[in-house]
Amino acid sequence: MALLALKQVSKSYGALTVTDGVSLSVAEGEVLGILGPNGAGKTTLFNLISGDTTVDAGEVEFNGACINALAPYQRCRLGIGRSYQVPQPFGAMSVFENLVTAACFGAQLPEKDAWAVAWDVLQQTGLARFANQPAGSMTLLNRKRLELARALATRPRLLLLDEIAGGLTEHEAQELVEELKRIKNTGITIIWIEHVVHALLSIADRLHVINFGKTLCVGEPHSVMQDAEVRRVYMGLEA
Amino acid sequence: MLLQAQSVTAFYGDAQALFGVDMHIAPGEVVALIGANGAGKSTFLKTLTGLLPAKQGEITLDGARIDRTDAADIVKLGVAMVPEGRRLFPSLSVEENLHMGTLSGRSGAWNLARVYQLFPILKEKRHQPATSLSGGQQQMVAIGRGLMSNPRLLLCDEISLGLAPIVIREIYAALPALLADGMSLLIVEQDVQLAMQVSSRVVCLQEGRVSLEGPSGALTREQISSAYFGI
Amino acid sequence: MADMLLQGLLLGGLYCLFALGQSLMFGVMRLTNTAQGDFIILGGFFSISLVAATGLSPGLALLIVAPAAFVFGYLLQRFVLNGTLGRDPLPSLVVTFGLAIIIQNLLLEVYSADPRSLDAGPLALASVALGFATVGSLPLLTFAVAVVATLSLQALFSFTALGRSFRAVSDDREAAQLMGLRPAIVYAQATGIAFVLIALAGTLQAMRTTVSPSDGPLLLLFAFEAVIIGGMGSFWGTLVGALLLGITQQVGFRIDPGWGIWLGHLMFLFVLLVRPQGLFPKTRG
Amino acid sequence: MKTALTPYVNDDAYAVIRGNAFSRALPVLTLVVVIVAASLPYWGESSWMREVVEISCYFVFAMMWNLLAGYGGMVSIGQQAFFGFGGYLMLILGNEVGINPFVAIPIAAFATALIAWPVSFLAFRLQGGYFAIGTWVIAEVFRLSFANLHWVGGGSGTSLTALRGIDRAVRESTTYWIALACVVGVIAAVYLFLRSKRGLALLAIRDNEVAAASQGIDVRRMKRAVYLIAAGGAGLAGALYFVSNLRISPDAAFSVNWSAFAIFMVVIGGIGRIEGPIVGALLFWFLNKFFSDYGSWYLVGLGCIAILVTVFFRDGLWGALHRRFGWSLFPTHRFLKVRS
Repeated sequence: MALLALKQVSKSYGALTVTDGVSLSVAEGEVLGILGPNGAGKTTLFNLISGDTTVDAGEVEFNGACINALAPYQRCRLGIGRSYQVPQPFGAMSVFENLVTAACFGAQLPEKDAWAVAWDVLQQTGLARFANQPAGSMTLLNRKRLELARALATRPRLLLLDEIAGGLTEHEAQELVEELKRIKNTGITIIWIEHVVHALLSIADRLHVINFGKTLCVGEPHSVMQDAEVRRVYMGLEA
Repeated sequence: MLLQAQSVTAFYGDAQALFGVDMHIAPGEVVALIGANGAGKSTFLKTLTGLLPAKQGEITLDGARIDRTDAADIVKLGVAMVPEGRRLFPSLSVEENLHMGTLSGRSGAWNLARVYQLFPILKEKRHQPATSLSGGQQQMVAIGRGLMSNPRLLLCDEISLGLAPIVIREIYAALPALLADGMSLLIVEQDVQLAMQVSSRVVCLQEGRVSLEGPSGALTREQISSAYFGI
Repeated sequence: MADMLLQGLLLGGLYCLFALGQSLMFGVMRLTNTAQGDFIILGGFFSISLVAATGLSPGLALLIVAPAAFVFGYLLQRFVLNGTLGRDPLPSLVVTFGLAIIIQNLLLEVYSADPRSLDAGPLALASVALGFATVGSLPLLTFAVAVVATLSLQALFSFTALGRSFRAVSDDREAAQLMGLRPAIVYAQATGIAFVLIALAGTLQAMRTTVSPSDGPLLLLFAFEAVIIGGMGSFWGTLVGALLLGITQQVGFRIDPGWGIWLGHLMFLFVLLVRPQGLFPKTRG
Repeated sequence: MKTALTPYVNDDAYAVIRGNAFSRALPVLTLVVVIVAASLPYWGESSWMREVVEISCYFVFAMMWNLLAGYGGMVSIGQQAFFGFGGYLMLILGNEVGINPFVAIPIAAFATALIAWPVSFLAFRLQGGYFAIGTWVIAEVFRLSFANLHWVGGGSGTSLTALRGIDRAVRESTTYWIALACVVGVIAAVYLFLRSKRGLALLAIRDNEVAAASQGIDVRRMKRAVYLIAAGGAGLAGALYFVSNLRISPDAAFSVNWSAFAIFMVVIGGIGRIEGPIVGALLFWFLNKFFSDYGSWYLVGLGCIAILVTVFFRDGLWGALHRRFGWSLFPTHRFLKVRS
């Protein structure tokens, strides 16, 4: 059964339709990559899943139940963890406290257990040496890493990652992919919006390409990347 | 050189976004600035316009330093920007938006009539609220607004963003008309093919540094791919 | 009944003048001026002193008061209030609240707590017969000034370059900078105009009734209620909101003198509950 | 619904340190201070007690304003609504219902928190600066409503008669002890709350509301809870103040000056930290004692200080000390210490 399913989901702001009848489903344990040019409506899609934005039409189903009416905090507690494209840390709190917060409220753990989760995530994501640093004073790349770490600390079943590889060196990107593979192996389902295509290709089970708020193409990653329309839309390079 | 940037660094708060960027633009030249998301393209344009002051380095316009100049004065010196996401004023009509360009106080070939000649559809819709237009038409307003300030250098940030291919062609078809007056263009474009077509020189940014630079015709796809994605 | 409505409308006209400056400052720079009422009172006292010192008629005195108020507002915004703007509302609230306390107490030192008024001359006693009722010329004049001020402000916003820059800076501060506008200056101009309205309101208030140093906060609340009832960002809305408030208070006063203001507050809370965006919210694409 | 807790690295690998040398000594210090302070009625003068009671009311009220604005992000100029309501309720319970006024104090505080629940639905319709003035309007409605209630004296107010039978010395020392308990209780409650799991949620909301919601925090509910608690605390201060003062009137009970002084204390001391209202209240007491004879010039001075601090030292006195020396009397943070 699909862990998450969007059914003909639409969203408009005034005359501007940003999501136009998108359907997608993700199976438990799968990694779905989302591609599309800037302004295609990828982040809006995440907002619709996480509840930061509500749908105008269609249905968002998680674990078989419609979650249209649920607030973001409720969706998080159900197991939808997300990162933001523009990092949104709790700036005055330390990195460790950011993670403890996520574990306390996202995973609804008692504080002592939340410490354990936070400690574990710090080890996993390589943020341990920044543990006591105020999150607001970290570099952009580390703040992006914190986005991933904090989403993990909510102990999600579904992880929504919004452009976390941008700006990484090749080596760092590879490390990130290895980390995501480990996360995937623990049974967490992942949807990943990413412009760093080679990183995405090395882990995604399927790709979903969006343009103008509509689905352009869905399928096995390499065949999607060979799709002439996708290449044209994405990079403007003729295949 | 019309514009020269040397070893420019810039920060958002504590986070460094540019690590010593060098770039120059000659009068009448069209330069394309490409690179992946987060590479620092928009940040670089912001430092040129004075919205985000450069931390270190030097930016000169016709030999005069502008890296400490207020954004409101830089446009008066002749550097105008068509910002990413168009940033039209929602409470202003199409024509009022265009009028905002004249606040630069610069005289030149561009006026309301000529902008309407370039984009006739705008004349038809001139009294409508600017944000009620379609995406492509809004982009025309944004470009027209930049032109109304009669700049010597026009910075275009992602003007094809979110537009249908046919609309993009329509907008890019207008570029030669701008060059006729000797205006220089710096175009940020994620559509590499398009960027190469319209520009004479390409500069690629990666992680806040220039990773590739050269004449548009002479660069191979492999070079670009590697400078763009790091693969 | 008709007389009550008429009195309410005329009172509302005065409230509209209290509120327009607030509406303008919030519209352009999202600044909540908690010293609005105290500045109105300050304007009233300034006119009183000027008239007393020079012997000018109140109308002529306004020719001096209005430009002085513009300069005062401009400088206040430029050198004090601009520094408090931002996403956090606390700095601007504390600073304007501090100004309110300073003004109240300075006025108390200089003028004592006694209410004072401005002699409006023959206008004070003149009245106009409207068939079904007779109204004082001064309240009628105030009402006319309020309508003209609303009209002028709307026209300023719609048709002038200055109004365009107000709207542009309010829409998108950064994009406005790219056009060559300096938000700090535009804000100062807006506050300058708001203070002309404030001085006008204060002078008329002093002519119609009295002003005393502790009156300010109440006027602020009336101004605020008119703005919210009408819907933020619309001057016509502010006028309608002020008239509604005036009528409601007048109805309350008729029932029991202690209930007028109370009923006005309740009407405001009722609107807040059923229509929090106000009666005429500004719609944006 | 969640995946089971996987075994983590054993507990010896890390430790979470909360507090510092001062906060570890805090229970003992508190005990000493409380014992000394509690004995004041046996060696001090009754004017001292009255002074302490008065400043305690200001302090409790400021502490609650700090919780609301500094931690909850809700800047209000209308907290006097709850101060006055608490005062009136205590008086009504004492005079009309026949409950001992000292017992009525906590009841009034609790009832004030309850009345804040419906009020919050009105107040929360507004944000930012408009929230501030909107709450002020609400406070005015409270004031005018009580001014129209003739059985509590209408506009001119009334006296607390329920304490008439009690010996003056007993009354004053009891009031003093209650005030002392309120001060210690409020500091302890706020401190323990901020150190708790819920406090973490409040700190997260202060930093970033959107992110807080995305981490499973029910932001609306939390803000409403803070509003109710702050109202209850303000009601407590009000009830205590009028037990000591014995005479209440709408203008005194619902005066905007209560909020003005609270803002002054919190902003000067340092907003968003427990030390802020403490330092602010001490400073306010000092200024009040030595300069209040200057009347309106004194108030002009307070206004100027508030403006200068806001423009030039946004973190207030304690914020400056914290930045310079790293001082913190009531640390709430969680420091991760790695053992290797």
